[in-house]
Amino acid sequence: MSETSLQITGLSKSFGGVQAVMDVSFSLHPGELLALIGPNGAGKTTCFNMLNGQLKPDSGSVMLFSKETVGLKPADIWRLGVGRTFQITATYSSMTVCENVQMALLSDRQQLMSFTRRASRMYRPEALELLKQVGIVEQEDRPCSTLAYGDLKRVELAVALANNPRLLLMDEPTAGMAPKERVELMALTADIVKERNLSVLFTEHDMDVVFAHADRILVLNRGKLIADDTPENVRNNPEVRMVYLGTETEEIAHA
Amino acid sequence: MLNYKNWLSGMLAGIFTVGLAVPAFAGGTIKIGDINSYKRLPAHTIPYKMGVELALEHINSAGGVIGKKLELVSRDDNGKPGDAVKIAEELVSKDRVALISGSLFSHIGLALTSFAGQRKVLYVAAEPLADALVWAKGNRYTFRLRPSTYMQAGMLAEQAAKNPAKRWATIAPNYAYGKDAVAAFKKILKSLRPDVEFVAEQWPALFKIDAGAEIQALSAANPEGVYNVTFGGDLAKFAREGKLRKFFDGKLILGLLTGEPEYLDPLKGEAPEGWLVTGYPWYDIKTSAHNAFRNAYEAKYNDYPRIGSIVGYNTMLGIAAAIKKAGSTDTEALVDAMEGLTYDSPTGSITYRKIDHQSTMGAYVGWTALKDGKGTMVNWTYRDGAGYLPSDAEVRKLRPAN
Amino acid sequence: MLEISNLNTYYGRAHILTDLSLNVQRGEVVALLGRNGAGKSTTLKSINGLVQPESGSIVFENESLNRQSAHVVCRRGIGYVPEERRIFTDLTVMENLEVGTRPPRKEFPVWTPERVFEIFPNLAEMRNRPGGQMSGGEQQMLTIARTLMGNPKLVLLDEPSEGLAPVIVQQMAKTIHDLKREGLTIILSEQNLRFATKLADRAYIIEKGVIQYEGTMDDLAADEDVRNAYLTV
Amino acid sequence: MGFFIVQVLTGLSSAAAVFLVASGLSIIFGVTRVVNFAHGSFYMLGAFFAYTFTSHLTSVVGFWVAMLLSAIAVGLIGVVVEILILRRVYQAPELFQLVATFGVILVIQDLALLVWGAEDLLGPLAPGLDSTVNIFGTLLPEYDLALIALSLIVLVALWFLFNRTRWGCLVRAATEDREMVGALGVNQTWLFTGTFFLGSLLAGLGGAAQLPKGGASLLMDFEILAAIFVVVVVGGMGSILGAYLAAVLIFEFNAFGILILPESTLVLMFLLMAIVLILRPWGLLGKPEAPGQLGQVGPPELPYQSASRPLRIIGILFVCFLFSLPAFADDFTLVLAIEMLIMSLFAASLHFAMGPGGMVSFGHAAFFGGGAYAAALLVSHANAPMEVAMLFAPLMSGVLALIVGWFCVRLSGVYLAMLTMAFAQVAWSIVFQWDAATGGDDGILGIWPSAWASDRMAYYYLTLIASVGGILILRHVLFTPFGYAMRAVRDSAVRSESIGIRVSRQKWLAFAFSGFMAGIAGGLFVFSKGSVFPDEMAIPRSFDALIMVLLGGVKTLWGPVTGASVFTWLHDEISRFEYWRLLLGTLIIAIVLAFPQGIAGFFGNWWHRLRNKGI
Repeated sequence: MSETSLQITGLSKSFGGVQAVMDVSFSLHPGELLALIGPNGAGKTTCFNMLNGQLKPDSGSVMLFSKETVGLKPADIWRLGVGRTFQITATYSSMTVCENVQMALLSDRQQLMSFTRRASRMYRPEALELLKQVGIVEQEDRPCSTLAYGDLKRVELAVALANNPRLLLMDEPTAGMAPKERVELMALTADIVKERNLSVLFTEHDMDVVFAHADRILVLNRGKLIADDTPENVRNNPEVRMVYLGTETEEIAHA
Repeated sequence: MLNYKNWLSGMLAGIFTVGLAVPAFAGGTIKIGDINSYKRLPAHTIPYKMGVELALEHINSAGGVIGKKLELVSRDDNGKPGDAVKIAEELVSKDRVALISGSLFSHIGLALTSFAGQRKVLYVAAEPLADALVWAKGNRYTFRLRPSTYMQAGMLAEQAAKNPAKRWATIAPNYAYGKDAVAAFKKILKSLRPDVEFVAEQWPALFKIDAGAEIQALSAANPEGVYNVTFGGDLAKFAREGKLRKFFDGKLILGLLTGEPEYLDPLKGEAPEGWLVTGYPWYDIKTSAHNAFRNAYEAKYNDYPRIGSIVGYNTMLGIAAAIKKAGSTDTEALVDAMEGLTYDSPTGSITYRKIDHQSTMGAYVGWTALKDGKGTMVNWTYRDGAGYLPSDAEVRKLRPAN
Repeated sequence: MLEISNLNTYYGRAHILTDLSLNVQRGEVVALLGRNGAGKSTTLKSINGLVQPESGSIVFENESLNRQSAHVVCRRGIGYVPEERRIFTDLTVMENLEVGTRPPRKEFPVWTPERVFEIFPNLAEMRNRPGGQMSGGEQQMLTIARTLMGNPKLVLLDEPSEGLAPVIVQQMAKTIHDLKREGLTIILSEQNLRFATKLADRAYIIEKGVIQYEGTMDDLAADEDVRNAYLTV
Repeated sequence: MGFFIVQVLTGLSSAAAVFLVASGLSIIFGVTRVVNFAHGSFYMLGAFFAYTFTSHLTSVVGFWVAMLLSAIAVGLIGVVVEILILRRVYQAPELFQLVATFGVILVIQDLALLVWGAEDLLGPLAPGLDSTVNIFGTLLPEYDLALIALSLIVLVALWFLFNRTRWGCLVRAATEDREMVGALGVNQTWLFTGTFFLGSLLAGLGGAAQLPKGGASLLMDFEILAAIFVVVVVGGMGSILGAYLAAVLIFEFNAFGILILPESTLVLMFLLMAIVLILRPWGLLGKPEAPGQLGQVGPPELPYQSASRPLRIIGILFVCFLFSLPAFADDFTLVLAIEMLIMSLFAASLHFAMGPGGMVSFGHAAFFGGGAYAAALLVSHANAPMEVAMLFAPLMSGVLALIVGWFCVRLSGVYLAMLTMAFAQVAWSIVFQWDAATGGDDGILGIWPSAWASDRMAYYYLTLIASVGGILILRHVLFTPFGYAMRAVRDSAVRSESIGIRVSRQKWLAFAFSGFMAGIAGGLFVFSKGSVFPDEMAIPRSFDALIMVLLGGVKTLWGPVTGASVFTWLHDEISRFEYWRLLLGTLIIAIVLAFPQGIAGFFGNWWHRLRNKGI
């Protein structure tokens, strides 16, 4: 097996007696786009939150670039090179687009305790460069609170890329976007992955996006991993079809 | 009793009634700055102000002092010492008052004491009881009329010492006044009766007494005598719970200030019986001077005097006497005049001692009883304040050199 | 049944809907298509009174709904199923239905919990489960069920397929289809053209707060240019 | 044995009235999100009404009818307040409503004085329950048992109301999502009014029920406030059973605590609260608050911009005006100006934490008073000169804020606010009751400025430079990376964590910095007054700061300064009138209704519109 970015072994988590994630193991390699799919409530977001340190697993191990991260705080895991985007966009609504990215840069350069210079003037060129990469540089000075949803997703991507991560965790990166934007954003992500040799783990409900971009697909159901395979094999997996993909035979005729 | 009959007209009039009567600096008057907690504790301060106004009426109708009328500029301190200091500044610098007087709460009195010393303004403290006001924190510019905590505690301790009770318990609100009152009592009683022991001390939070629990705690110590410093709502709860739980039976209960109408009257038919208290039996004082005061007060207000009324009245008499003696309103002259000033009042002759600026106004000590469904004091005697102050040598130690 | 003309809605200083007009006939399913941020949700909220339009008129069954608050609109017979589901998480399934319950209307079928459970059989199995302990799909079902308890004449469905697993989306389509057969009139806000195509009779396409296209679903299916311009990949 | 049982029962009965009042507060907050400071006033009114009614209805039945009538009367007053005032400001930024409730407190205080007079009113003993029962040789008043029964009846009735009736179901739903309840056809306006009626009714019932244990007095409103807030928070916001458990826990703790440590009253309650919240941050039976429930509604805040040229010029001109003030102002104007400047800095320091920091503090007076006490203690015990003491003041309040903040920043929203209040009360209790060190209520006196600053004009300049400097520093910090990180944490904690910002530490340091700056104000204050008293740490002082910030507008940097100046000035002007509380309260309510964004917020919007029109 080649070098792994991420090696998960036996990850489990329960909330008040409900087993949200049960003995999940998988791995992720550099340059790979790995999709994590499954019905709502299958444990995808719980999984994500354990990888990024927001939740502490009950048991199991998360090896990030050969380093155990269980027990580390999100801020520490971020410093190991993990960028994250959220299912519901999490940006700073009282700041401009550019300032959102500058925040990540300020954190990366350990300038958060600085009391002297004005934050809005620090690392601005680098921030603009990142915004250019994700294609919204022309909106640099707009308040984030006035941005369209799709553009917010791009801001999140730029923020996530600010510390040169080696792994991106993207929770439903295209949720709430129009079909056209979805494709554009995923194409952009795929380009960046290739260019920087990143790994990406993402969850998604849009099967067009998943099957178009994922190199490999994991399927979670009721906390358990039921498939870890190529898109083609997953598409034909009967269990996956039953619990998640559904069958085209139930198609309702247009009345 | 409700006084809603005319509350609407009262409200409208009240909102737009300015506390100060004449804004301009009239040549023919001497202004006295009055600061008190008229909103925080109106039950005490309103009778005080009524006494003050009665005195001013008497003084002015007799031709004023040194040819001028006395005029009161009255302000509410909101019960906050910081506000009181600000108002004092305003009265002195804006209203050009000759001196300031008033206040009820000890801490506000102390704040004004400090202000008076710093700004060199005469401050005649009427009611605050804190001993520090004339001793530890005393200064050249501050005088106090009412007998202090130490003096009144001494009056009760003197009586307690004559009683066979040996096991004593105390209950006092947990703050400076309560602590002072208990410390003074313990010290004086111990010196008079070395054989007494203090078996319990309870310190309920001020105005947050959990009376049932406190009574239980006290009775667990099984005392023979109880020295009680609670007042206001705390006293009402304490008296009621104690009576219900038969805690007072067979014990000697002392009540500091409990005999003052402000505290005794709200208890109505449930006023404690047989407590030894300090207070003000206005209904029973038969001297001609007091009769004149009482009659005038009742005629003017259609109400009977409270302790605040007599303190207010005596405060203004003293101020008038001082101005007369000084012959001017110059602060230094006034201070010199106040030192050792002796004047007659409805409660007898009063002297502002030169050594510590405490007046010798006394208090009435007696036993509580129920009469016509109301608490009264019986078998009382007037104790002149002069007899309950420490020796001059001790005072010199207590009071910083000026 | 519903006639909207020249609606203008603002959020603060931002002009969200511009001169928007649309109408719905009784028994129809009308799709409101457009991408995120186009103004679909705002249109629905303007109808049901959660957002107050600046100008324009909304007439429902020949009565004006202008400047009415949400509860009045609901009482007139317009039910609303929000995009974010907004289940009462502390309340059980039955209690969620209780909150939605309104008195029955003449000439319209009366919804009871039992009838609702016929349409959503898996809800029946979790009557006493708090809303917070249900999966996203179950919550989406409960939101619709809750709105049905108000015996609406017209239902505003805001992106019912959003964020759901494909298999659940299929179930959802079937459910909406059943509701339509029950005689319910529906405005369906959607981005998922495939989903809308299965269900709707007519469609409006909205872009930047302006209606860009209006036509039957069949017309839309035939009009590749429009689909390419506003909807497709 | 008897002693033990009676002590337990006494604790239960003491808990009863407080539980009734607290449950009302909890219900009102749960549904309307209004932190009702006037709840204590409703409790007080309950007692006064009950006094009046029981004096007419003296039979056994009449007594209980009077209790009920009092509760209903207070409930109706609550309805009037809700309809006339609160209903109009639900849309305002959250917490703003509490300014209105503060106005209501002032109005009710004066009206009660007008109607019932100044004297404490002793309640009657409950007819038929005016004796005692003998429990293993120890006597317990019968009415104590009645109170225990009443509290249990109300507890069960409320449970039934909320869990078994449609109305209760709607209220619980509205607690979670009021807008959605409206969209489902429920007229939330009346649901809110109904809730306010119920909550006020319970406050009134509590006030009425305690009448036979004590009476009615004009001081009752503030006296119960801290206790009911503690009960609600310890029990868990919105949990009725939690409130009951908390009330019982606190009063049993007190009943037995005073046997062991008689002097620990006051501190005990707040200590218990702090312990509970450290172990269970959302109270005994509470649920975690959804993020952004407090201080995060209303239109989104705009990104910070450097002041535009006209604003800059106005600012410079204003500072020039302040510098030239002594040339034409009289002595007292300077005294007032000193106070306005100090309060502006105090309010600005609170704004730093609650606006950009998103941490609302109900106990900011702890740091103001803490600074004042630090300076005063250093002067009185170590004879330090003013200059040293003034530097020491912010350092000590900074340290105090570090300690308090360490516990508080793990919470958010109203829990954080309540915990800060609890710590402030602990600090206040220590200062108030530990008179050996602090002089207790008698305060610390004679803290006057050094000779060079003792002249009023000199002290004015000292205050001017320190306050304006402090406010400009606070403003500057907002523009630095530290200030940005603080705002980032407020805007989105998860995003901040995932870009490496240490959320708790950032909040902690921001909180401490805010306390540090409040300490400067406290140091200036003590030397301007010459003395310091526990009042400077007490709840009303914290409320003052909160009112100043909200009155000015929490979303702008100049809101707190405007609010502090207006409030201080108004207070001084109006307190010349005899019924000034009525007048001030009415005026505050009028301002709230006229400027729901705060005064500075209102003029800020107005300025914005003017600029956008190109004028």
